[in-house]
Amino acid sequence: MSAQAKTVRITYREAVREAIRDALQRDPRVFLMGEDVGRYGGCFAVTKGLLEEFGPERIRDTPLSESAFVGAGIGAAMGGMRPIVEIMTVNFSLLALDQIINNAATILYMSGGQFNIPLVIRMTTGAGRQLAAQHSHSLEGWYAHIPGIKVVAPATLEDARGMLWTALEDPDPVLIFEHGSLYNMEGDLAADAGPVDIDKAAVRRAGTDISLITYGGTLNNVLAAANTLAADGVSAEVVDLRTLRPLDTETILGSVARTHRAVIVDEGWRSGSISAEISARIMEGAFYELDAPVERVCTAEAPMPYAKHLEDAALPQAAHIVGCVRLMIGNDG
Amino acid sequence: MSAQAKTVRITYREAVREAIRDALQRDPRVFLMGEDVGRYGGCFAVTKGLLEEFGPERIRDTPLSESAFVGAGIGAAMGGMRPIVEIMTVNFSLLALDQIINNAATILYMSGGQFNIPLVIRMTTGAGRQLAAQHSHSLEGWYAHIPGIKVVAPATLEDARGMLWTALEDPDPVLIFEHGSLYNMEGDLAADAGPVDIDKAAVRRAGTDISLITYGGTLNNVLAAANTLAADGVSAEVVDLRTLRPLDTETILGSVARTHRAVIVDEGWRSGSISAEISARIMEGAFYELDAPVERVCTAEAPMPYAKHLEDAALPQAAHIVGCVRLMIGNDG
Amino acid sequence: MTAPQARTSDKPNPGLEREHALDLLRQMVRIRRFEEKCVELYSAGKIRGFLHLYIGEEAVAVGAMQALEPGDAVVATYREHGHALVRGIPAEKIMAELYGKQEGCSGGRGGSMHLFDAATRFYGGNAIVGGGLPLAVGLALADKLQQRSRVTACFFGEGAVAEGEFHESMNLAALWRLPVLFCCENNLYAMGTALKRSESEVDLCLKATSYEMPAWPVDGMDVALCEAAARRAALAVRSGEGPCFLEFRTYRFRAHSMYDPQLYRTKAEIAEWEKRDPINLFEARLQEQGIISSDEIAAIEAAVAGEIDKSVELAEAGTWEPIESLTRFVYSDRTRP
Amino acid sequence: MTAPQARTSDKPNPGLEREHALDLLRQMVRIRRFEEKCVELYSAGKIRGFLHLYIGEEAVAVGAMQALEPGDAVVATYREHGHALVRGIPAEKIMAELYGKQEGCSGGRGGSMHLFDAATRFYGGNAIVGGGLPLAVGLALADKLQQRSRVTACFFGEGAVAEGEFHESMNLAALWRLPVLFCCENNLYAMGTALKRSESEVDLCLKATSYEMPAWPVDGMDVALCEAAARRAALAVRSGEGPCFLEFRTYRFRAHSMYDPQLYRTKAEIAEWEKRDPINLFEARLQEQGIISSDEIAAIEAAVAGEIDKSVELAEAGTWEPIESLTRFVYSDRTRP
Ligand SMILES: Cc1ncc(C[n+]2csc(CCOP(=O)(O)OP(=O)(O)O)c2C)c(N)n1
Ligand SMILES: Cc1ncc(C[n+]2csc(CCOP(=O)(O)OP(=O)(O)O)c2C)c(N)n1
Ligand SMILES: [Mg+2]
Ligand SMILES: [Mg+2]
Repeated sequence: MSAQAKTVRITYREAVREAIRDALQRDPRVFLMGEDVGRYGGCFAVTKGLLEEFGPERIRDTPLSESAFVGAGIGAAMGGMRPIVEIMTVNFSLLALDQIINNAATILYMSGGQFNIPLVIRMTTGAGRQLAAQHSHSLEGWYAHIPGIKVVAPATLEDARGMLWTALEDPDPVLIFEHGSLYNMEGDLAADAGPVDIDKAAVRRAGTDISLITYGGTLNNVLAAANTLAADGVSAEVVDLRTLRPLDTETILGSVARTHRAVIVDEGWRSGSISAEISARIMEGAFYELDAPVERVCTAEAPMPYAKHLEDAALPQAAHIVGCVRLMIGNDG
Repeated sequence: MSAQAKTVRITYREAVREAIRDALQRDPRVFLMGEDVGRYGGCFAVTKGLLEEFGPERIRDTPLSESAFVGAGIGAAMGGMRPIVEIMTVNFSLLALDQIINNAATILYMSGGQFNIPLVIRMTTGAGRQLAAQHSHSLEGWYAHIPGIKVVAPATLEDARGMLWTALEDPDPVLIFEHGSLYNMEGDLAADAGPVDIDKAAVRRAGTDISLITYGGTLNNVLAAANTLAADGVSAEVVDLRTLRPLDTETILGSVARTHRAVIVDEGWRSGSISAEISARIMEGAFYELDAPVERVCTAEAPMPYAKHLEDAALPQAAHIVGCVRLMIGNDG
Repeated sequence: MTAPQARTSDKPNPGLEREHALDLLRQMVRIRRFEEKCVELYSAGKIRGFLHLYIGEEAVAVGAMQALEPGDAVVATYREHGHALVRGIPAEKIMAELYGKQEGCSGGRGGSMHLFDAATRFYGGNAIVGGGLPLAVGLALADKLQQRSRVTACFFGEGAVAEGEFHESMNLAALWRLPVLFCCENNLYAMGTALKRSESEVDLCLKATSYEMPAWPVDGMDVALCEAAARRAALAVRSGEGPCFLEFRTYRFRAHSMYDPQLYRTKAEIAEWEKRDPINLFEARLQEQGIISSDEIAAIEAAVAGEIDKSVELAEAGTWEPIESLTRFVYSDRTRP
Repeated sequence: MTAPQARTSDKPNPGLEREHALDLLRQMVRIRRFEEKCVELYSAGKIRGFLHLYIGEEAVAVGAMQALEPGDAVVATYREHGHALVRGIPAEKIMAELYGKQEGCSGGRGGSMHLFDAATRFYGGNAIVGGGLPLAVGLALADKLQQRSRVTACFFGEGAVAEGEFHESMNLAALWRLPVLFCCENNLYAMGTALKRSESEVDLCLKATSYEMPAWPVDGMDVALCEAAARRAALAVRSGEGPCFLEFRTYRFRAHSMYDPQLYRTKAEIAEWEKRDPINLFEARLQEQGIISSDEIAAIEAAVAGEIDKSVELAEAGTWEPIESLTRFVYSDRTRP
């Protein structure tokens, strides 16, 4: 891509849609299946227009049967297709968890390598829109516990546009988590944007004083916090994990080796979130590099409340991140 | 309990059965419901004889409908009963996860404190019996991510006998994970053994050189490792977490403050297991106490293989723990 | 809320009948106006999150709830303002909830999809399609085990019928003969998915039959028929004959939620159903039969408008829960039983 | 394995008929003796984990599989040795799998509950009750989307009917008219739970009807009837008419698994069913009709014994996967498509 490469103005929603359209055009084995992806146009309008373009065989509205249609995606993948299964939101994916964990994640292994499952599952994740306890889960980090699946979280337009392609070329199940608050994010994207790797974390902002490690829906808050900190003279490096399983430990440790301090920002509930895993890996791999203990800024350990002021208080805001960093830098002995 | 208190010889299986029998006798609101708890006598023979003693209204065999009968347990708890729901094994609990996370864990909060759910869910967990990938999950640490539920893992006869009572007296949902390899464990138990707290971790062996932190099915391996280490002159303290949510951070940090080193042993897959959370908490709460980075001995990150030598290799064995500690002590600069 | 005693239709009491008819109308109007107010308040940013309106379906909740006693239980979905109002949760507590105020029936924690009320045994407000059914089974099981002759009414959309939890719950309730009144609100669409695109067999009563559960379809636009069917079914349920399944055939006049451009159905189809507006139909019938006058209708409207204005006023005056109590009720206060 | 071409029963070919009958018998005997050997090996500690025997149910797998072509797919449960054998996975690869040797059909990773074989499109061996049904729906969907006239045969016990996944899968297959042959092995018990204690309606075909899916019951102890029913159903499925549901009425002669004291049923009940042993019944019929002699039966037994002994020998001689490859196939080798 040359420096003068053309760009287009695009939203995250459109980037995802373009990625799906592309996949459908490129490979006749690809089809999209999920609740209201067709006639309704997608519950977040992501798949609007695709039914008209590709027809009901390839844009399949499913009944409210999460377990069956996710399992059907697994079967179809084994049968030679390249399904993209959309689970409307992560909250409903719990109904399909048996299929994901006991089938998608295990069959390659259990079959001694005979049957791989080239399946992509997309779902919306996250809170921030006053949808309350049953519609605000951030479980992508939790899913990352499961060997046999890969978990990615596109936080940028490039990744929204490019991760699907790579995921579809992966021989194994890939779960893509799109944060609901990102769909309206608008920006410039290279007109010829294509696949991106799904193996590596990215340093979104270079810095020297502290590593802020995050992914997905909280990246923008973290970048905002980094800007605020810069005004204070604190140079924060921002690492976007991009892939939650397998984790790119190298990039994480590399950043900590440069900055000697780290704060992990994660919309998951603190206890047992992926922020804990990252902290543990830094413990194991960069203990002697650390000038201060690694800290975490996560979501309050409560079901998500409806009231806006409470939801705001529960979620990791830029101000919380800044506050945490300031404490840490000040505390440094 | 006086020093001469009478003891009885008992297995873990019998201890669990006695606890259930006790609960049924004590409180008419208590009933047991699950697959094959009645006529079959429980798939691990835990509930054998209870149907004959208490009748089919209170020992309810359910159809293979994990989501419905777990949800029915939630409803019955709200309706004034004190249900003990048995999910045959943790592997099948995935089918009930929506009810556990979206209802059991949230309704008290969502209702502004109006409806609490005094429900106990018991299930067998763990590997080690060549049951392969779909029947060998260790997900109790994973469940511990969810606010609104409590998660306990009895590793001893006392706890097998006593945790149920306390759990039933808890106003909120408590999940009890019984490791399948423990049922045949035999030992002496006080004849008048009663309820035990479910809030605190226990130091099962005092030591000064290193803290070995574990719970449930791996406790015995850890104690064995501690014995081996003692022969080497390494004094290991063994902490049994007992309760995985809420975690008793105080006891963990207290132990680390004494020993300045820690290894966490967890049958969960390493990435995103509760061992990560414990490591992170030590990072946050005892960083300046540490003489070496905290290490983890966990299950290999793979679905569980059937072949015995592979399963053994995958699971955290005493030898792995000893090896890890030796490396750590040796490495100590 | 009024939860009248079971009336026997063969011994009509004209005074009671008239009063009851007016009450049915009043309840439907309360729901309609409440929902219309919600639209306004949503546009004004006072209500947030997802908002699902019950407009067009009023006859179902109003009719069905007549069969319930105060001690009975209700389990509903995210489209539950109507059920909550008829069941007797004060309008101002519902409105305050939609505002997120601590005076709300869920303390502002639940919002539109999670109305709860212990006083009327209203067990939510569930935003997981099908997620309430197992709860209803359990509530009924508790009643059966405690030998109480109570009914648990469980409302859900026809979209939920495709969920595994529907199947498991129907079977369990029938197998154990539990007092559940399954009220399926068949409004023909689950978001944008027409019933015929989600069920291979669209006769929903046939599903109940496959669990050996009595079932019948009901014209969900006729409040009197809804009431009659619910009474008949509730009587059987209450007397220990096991669960019943009612398929209320109805229609949602508005979008699925506030974000729905309704690409999946035609204006003509909506217009066709609007001719069967349950409020208009019932008003017209009452007027024809000389049971009610235009003045009385106006009086009902005025009273309802007053109630709703008042509810908005109180919601506006409501207070925010202090942020310090954010994690209260993750677990019970230890003083609980 | 033999997967004979569809025969038309109106044009009998006596030679082929006889050969086919002998083959049916041989297949049933293979399963029986294989399972008996497994019991022995389990006691000897050579086989570990859970072991579920198919003894008593042989006619179902043998009969049903006759309707399958080599390109068809099979999805089964943890009680799948029989299916694997009939489908054509060599006995020694199955036996090696039970030993946990890398020569096993799943490389020793799966064990008894997870037999897999790409060559015969055998998609497991699934240890989650109901867990295979959605996979079968998906395999059939892939065939339909790729315009292949293949069948996916999905075997499961009557206990699975209570699972939500059964319901969702039946509906999805029927709704989309997918080529799935649902083969329900109704052996009356799910572990210790009798069908009447798990289903409010025990007529399982009625469940299929509620999805508008053709369904019929089959005497699962009569291999000829099993074959005939499966052929009829598979023909419909293959020709694009959508899925079919077969309820094979059978009985498990042995315990659920190796740890089951069988408290839930009487010896008398078992003895009653053993009178209808599918192998004895078929042998007797063939002898009566003069199709087969005692010598031929003895020859079959001898050949089968030889095959099984050989399989044990090869399993014994098999090798252990090196521990270093423990995490291989958590993900695919990157060379894959
Ligand atoms: C398990 C689950 N899947 C998907 C959704 C998203 N969703 C919310 S409402 C709805 C449609 C439900 O339709 P129906 O049951 O007919 O009820 P209606 O909205 O028509 O009253 C969907 C798909 C959800 N809330 N829960
Ligand atoms: C989801 C799930 N729940 C419970 C079990 C434990 N279990 C294994 S087999 C079985 C009985 C199944 O009965 P059925 O479907 O009739 O098959 P059969 O064993 O009779 O062939 C049970 C309860 C399981 N494997 N999966
Ligand atoms: Mg609907
Ligand atoms: Mg069975």
